[in-house]
Amino acid sequence: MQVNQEFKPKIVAFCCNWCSYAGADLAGTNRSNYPADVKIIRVPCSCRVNPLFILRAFQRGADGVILCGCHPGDCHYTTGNYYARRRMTLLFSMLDYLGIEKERTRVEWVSAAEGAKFAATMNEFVETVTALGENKRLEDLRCKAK
Amino acid sequence: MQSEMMKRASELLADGTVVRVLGWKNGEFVYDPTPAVFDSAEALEKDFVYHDFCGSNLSKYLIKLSKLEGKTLVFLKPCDSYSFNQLLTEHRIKRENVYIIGVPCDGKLDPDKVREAGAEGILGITTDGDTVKAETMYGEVSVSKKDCLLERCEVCKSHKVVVYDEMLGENGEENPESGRFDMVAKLEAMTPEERFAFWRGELSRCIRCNACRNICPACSCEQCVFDNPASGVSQKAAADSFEENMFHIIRAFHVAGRCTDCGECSRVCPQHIPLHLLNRKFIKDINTYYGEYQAGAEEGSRAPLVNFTKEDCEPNVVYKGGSK
Amino acid sequence: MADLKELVLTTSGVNPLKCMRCGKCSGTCPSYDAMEYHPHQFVYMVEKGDIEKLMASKSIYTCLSCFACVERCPRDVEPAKLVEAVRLAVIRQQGQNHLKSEQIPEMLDDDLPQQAIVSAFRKYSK
Amino acid sequence: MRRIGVFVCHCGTNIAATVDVKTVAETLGKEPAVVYATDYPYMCSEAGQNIIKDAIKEYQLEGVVVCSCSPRMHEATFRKTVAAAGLNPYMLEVANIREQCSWIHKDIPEATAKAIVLGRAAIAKVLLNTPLIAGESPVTKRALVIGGGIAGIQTALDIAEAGYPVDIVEKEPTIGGKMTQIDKTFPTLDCSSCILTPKMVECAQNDKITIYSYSEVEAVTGFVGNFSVKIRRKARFVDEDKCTGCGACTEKCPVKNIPDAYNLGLSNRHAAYIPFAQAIPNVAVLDSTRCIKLTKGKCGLCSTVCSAGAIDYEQKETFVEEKYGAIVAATGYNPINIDGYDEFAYSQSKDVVTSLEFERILKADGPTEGHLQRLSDGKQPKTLVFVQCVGSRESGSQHGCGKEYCSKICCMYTAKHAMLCREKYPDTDVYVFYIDVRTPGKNYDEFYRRAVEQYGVHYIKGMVGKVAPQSDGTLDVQASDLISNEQLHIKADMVVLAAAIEADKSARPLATMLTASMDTNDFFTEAHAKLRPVESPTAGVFLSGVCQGPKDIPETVAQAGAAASKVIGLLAKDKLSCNPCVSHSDPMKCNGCSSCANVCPYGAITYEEKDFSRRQDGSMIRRVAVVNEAVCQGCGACTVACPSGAMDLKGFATGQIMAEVDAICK
Repeated sequence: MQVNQEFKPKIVAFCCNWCSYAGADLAGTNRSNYPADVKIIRVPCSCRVNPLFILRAFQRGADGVILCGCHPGDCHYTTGNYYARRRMTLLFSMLDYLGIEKERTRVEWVSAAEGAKFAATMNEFVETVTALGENKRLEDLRCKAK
Repeated sequence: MQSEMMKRASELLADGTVVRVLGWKNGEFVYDPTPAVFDSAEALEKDFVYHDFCGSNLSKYLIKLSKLEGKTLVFLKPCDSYSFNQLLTEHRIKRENVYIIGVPCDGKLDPDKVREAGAEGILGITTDGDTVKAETMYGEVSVSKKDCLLERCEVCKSHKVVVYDEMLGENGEENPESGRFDMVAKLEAMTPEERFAFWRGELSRCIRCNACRNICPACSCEQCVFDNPASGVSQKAAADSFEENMFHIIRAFHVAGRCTDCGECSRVCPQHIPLHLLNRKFIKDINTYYGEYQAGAEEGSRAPLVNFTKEDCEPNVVYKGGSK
Repeated sequence: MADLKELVLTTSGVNPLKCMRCGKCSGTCPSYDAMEYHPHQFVYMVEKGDIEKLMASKSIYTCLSCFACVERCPRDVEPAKLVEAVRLAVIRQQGQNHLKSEQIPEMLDDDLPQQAIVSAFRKYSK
Repeated sequence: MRRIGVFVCHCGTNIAATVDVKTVAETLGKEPAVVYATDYPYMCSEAGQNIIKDAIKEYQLEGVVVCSCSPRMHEATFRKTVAAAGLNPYMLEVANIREQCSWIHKDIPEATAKAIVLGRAAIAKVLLNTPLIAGESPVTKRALVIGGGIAGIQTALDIAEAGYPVDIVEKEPTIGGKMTQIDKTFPTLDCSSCILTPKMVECAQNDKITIYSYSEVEAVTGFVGNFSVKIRRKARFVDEDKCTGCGACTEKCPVKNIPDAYNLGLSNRHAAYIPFAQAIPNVAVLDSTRCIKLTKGKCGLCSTVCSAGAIDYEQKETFVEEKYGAIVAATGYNPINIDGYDEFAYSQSKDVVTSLEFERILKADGPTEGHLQRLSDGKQPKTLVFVQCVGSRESGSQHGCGKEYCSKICCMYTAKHAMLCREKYPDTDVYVFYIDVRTPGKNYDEFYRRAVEQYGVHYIKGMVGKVAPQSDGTLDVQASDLISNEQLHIKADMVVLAAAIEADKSARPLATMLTASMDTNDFFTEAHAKLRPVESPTAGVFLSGVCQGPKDIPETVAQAGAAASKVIGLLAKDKLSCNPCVSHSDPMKCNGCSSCANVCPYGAITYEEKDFSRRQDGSMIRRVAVVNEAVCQGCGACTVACPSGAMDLKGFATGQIMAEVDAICK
């Protein structure tokens, strides 16, 4: 990476198929802009997201990871996001405990009707992560050398 | 205690209640006794030991032993009994194939601390109250037991054996005011930079010997994700700093809600990494966010990570005074 | 004049584009007949940028600032705040009496509440 | 390595205007596994699909990546395409470069670069895809309609007409809903009851239809084709089978001062009551909160006068459990509570009424027996003012109950009310204050113009600012006339407020039970706003009537029929193919610890003792998890709960997601 180049963070967004992925589609339908730094991975439910995936993303050089799911109570599979909520709470707390910037991880509940919220969330998250700069504490140094 | 245990074990072997006994025998040195299976009174007589270096948790071995034909007798200390219960909850042990004798425990010794207290070259020990008399190559040395306890025993959460068929001696009580989370709280109070430096300092010493995993009663998977090429995280050695972190985060996360805080990981770590601080962070968080929960306290309890309430806090609780 | 519109919009914090032109503000205004430009027109004229016309009109002084229009507007447009903003625009233009920070020390008076100084400074400076 | 083909869609200019599709195809064509890459204006068109089919054959493709619109849009289309060319339909991945790329970015190089990354992620995933075969599950040939208003009634009748049994659950003691309260219907002015009651009777008489009145849905489990529903039948303290609906109990009941919900509280009813004359079922109900016998243990008059012996003070609520193949939500609406609108003096004056209350006043079985009267003094009003958009199109927060949407029906019923007033009472002066008159619909604008031109209703563009009750009993209506640019004061005898309508309060908890999604206004979300308007995104759940969004009677009936036809289409199938993206457990790795079963919302995981004995190790029998693939819905909760990684999800396997992560982070 060149020094004077503007920092563009790599952001991975895990979106549940039924609410948040549809919300992201709606953001598209409404032409709500958010930075191209965000790349979405579709999962059936927020509860499919293993903490391993989040660590893997950081390992491979992501600067921020966000998980979006249905609002609690509205999960397509009834209870998936409740489990995701506990898992992510503990994982984030652990990352924070290890001194990794907690702002690099986030969970947001975005329904299929909340295209505007999806775009706003992504804008804000990208802004936060950009301000933090490159993720140095959790990146695999070997990947970095490439 | 050792002779009482041997006597009872011999009786149970003799009357056919059990066909084997899981206990300890001395290793190369008296201060590293290892778990051992005995199938006769003679074998017991020859090798069975129980003294204050017998810290290892025997529960994990019952996963395999309880699937063999005939009952196995096991001696469980309070710590071990929590692990046993947790394994029962997870259907890993066949309860009907195990005969448990509970043994009280007032703390086990940390060989390093005993050594530091002046007892080098230990050949044997006897404990009387707080006095540990060590017979060494250089003569007898007395040390104070409370100065030489394992970390987990200094902050012992419970002296109570929670599952047993019979008890030798008197059962103890739980100790909710153990102060076992004090160090976690101290770390939490640091700045992220300080915490990062602290953990780099600790985890960078990891040599990936896998002792923590192999000893852990919760890490008893048929195949560990780190040995499974399809898991995406399989590694034999940590090639960089990230992987050092990742191994320990994943390991702690895998046992979160199931870890009974038996402290075996820290006891066996050859690099003296305080691994229990990772597990206790999860236990502390679970207690704070989801209510007090002690894994293994009761058989059949639902672990916090396979449970929920609709009113659970949101993950941004971690940000505390942060964005929300 | 675009700058004036900008000034009115920033000082008022109002977005006239939210107006759906229902006229409830004018329906509710107790000072309606005394106003040359009625509240709903006021909002529309700000949107069009006719600020000078409004500044020249007596309307801005016949508004009672009763905030009935703000209270009842179904779209949270807050017309009364626009009226106030136009009044401010007039004050700022009159005699160019903008306060400058360097002028303040000599005007200070021990009995003057600090809040009054701050609010005056806000009101009469840009 | 697999042979992958990449197909980049222009979607006309939808994608091509922001993403350089040629570059995307070219770049992805250089990826190691890709043996063919191309672009085309419309991949979903027949010609586009043929390009894919031909390429599969010509290049012996083993996996296909289509870079196009959202997979929610065309994944199914392209699966069929690849299947037609002989490939397993699950050897396809869609990279979403429209909704999640071209439509949200403006900068062409940036959008192109992102499209390439998304394409690479899809390639990485498809390389790990495995051919999947969908299982089958049976369909229970019975439908449930929740809500017994015109929407529910029409849906049930249409489903029954096709020969399938259908149950209606209605929370009130009678079916019929809002339409029973309405006097006349626009734009033809025929009598509402006259067209509704025959349908109600038909429901009662049709042997395919079971009506659970005074009942609510308590719990829903299962999935499309196989729902299991628990219905709570509230105690009405009257035996439905014995009651003849003679009304003797309602006449003799000594408790008389209970606000009558049918008349919106404008008159009173007894504690024993039949909601209205044409109620279906025509069975009395005892109001358990007010009946003297039920609250204090005394009285018992109704029981003495009931010749059928139908009164049962001991009746308890009961539960019915039934299996259904499809569920239709038809929960309807209510006018919003407008007590907070102080400026319209609604709670201060009896002569300020809502439009639905005005319907009751106009209707023959209402509190005034159909005579246009003021509720304060019984006099016939001479000047009436109608105010439109009360609480509709309101984004402000002042009243706390306003709705941002247009309630859609108010313009037409207000024109109807104004017209009826002028027709029956030519000596009245009628004013309508409007913001916009919205009358799209067949014969609707003509109807409104008739009110103005033929009936002389004064339409004034402008909103009423204030209604002030005067000491002489009149109401001072202060409003602006935006066309003549003046403020008006009208001395009115009666003011009618067109209150916004909102989704019934029961809809939100029902949506949670059905796991159907809702919008922020508590209207059910449709599977596709344009193409699947009567289906919920949850398979097997359909939408009928206002629960999906404001609509009038003709639209409701049309949607009810459409929902019914979707239900019939579903019930006509004997088997449904299941989602093959389900969990499976590797017995070699499984600990049998039950973590997965603990988090499974469907109870799809059971355990069995499996023999792993090997000669060298001796006997080894372990408990391992087994997934019932017909029951598993593929959420993946178990995959993360599993400590050993034995559990994985087909189609969204750990390895596949990791590959996507790697491709994106590269």
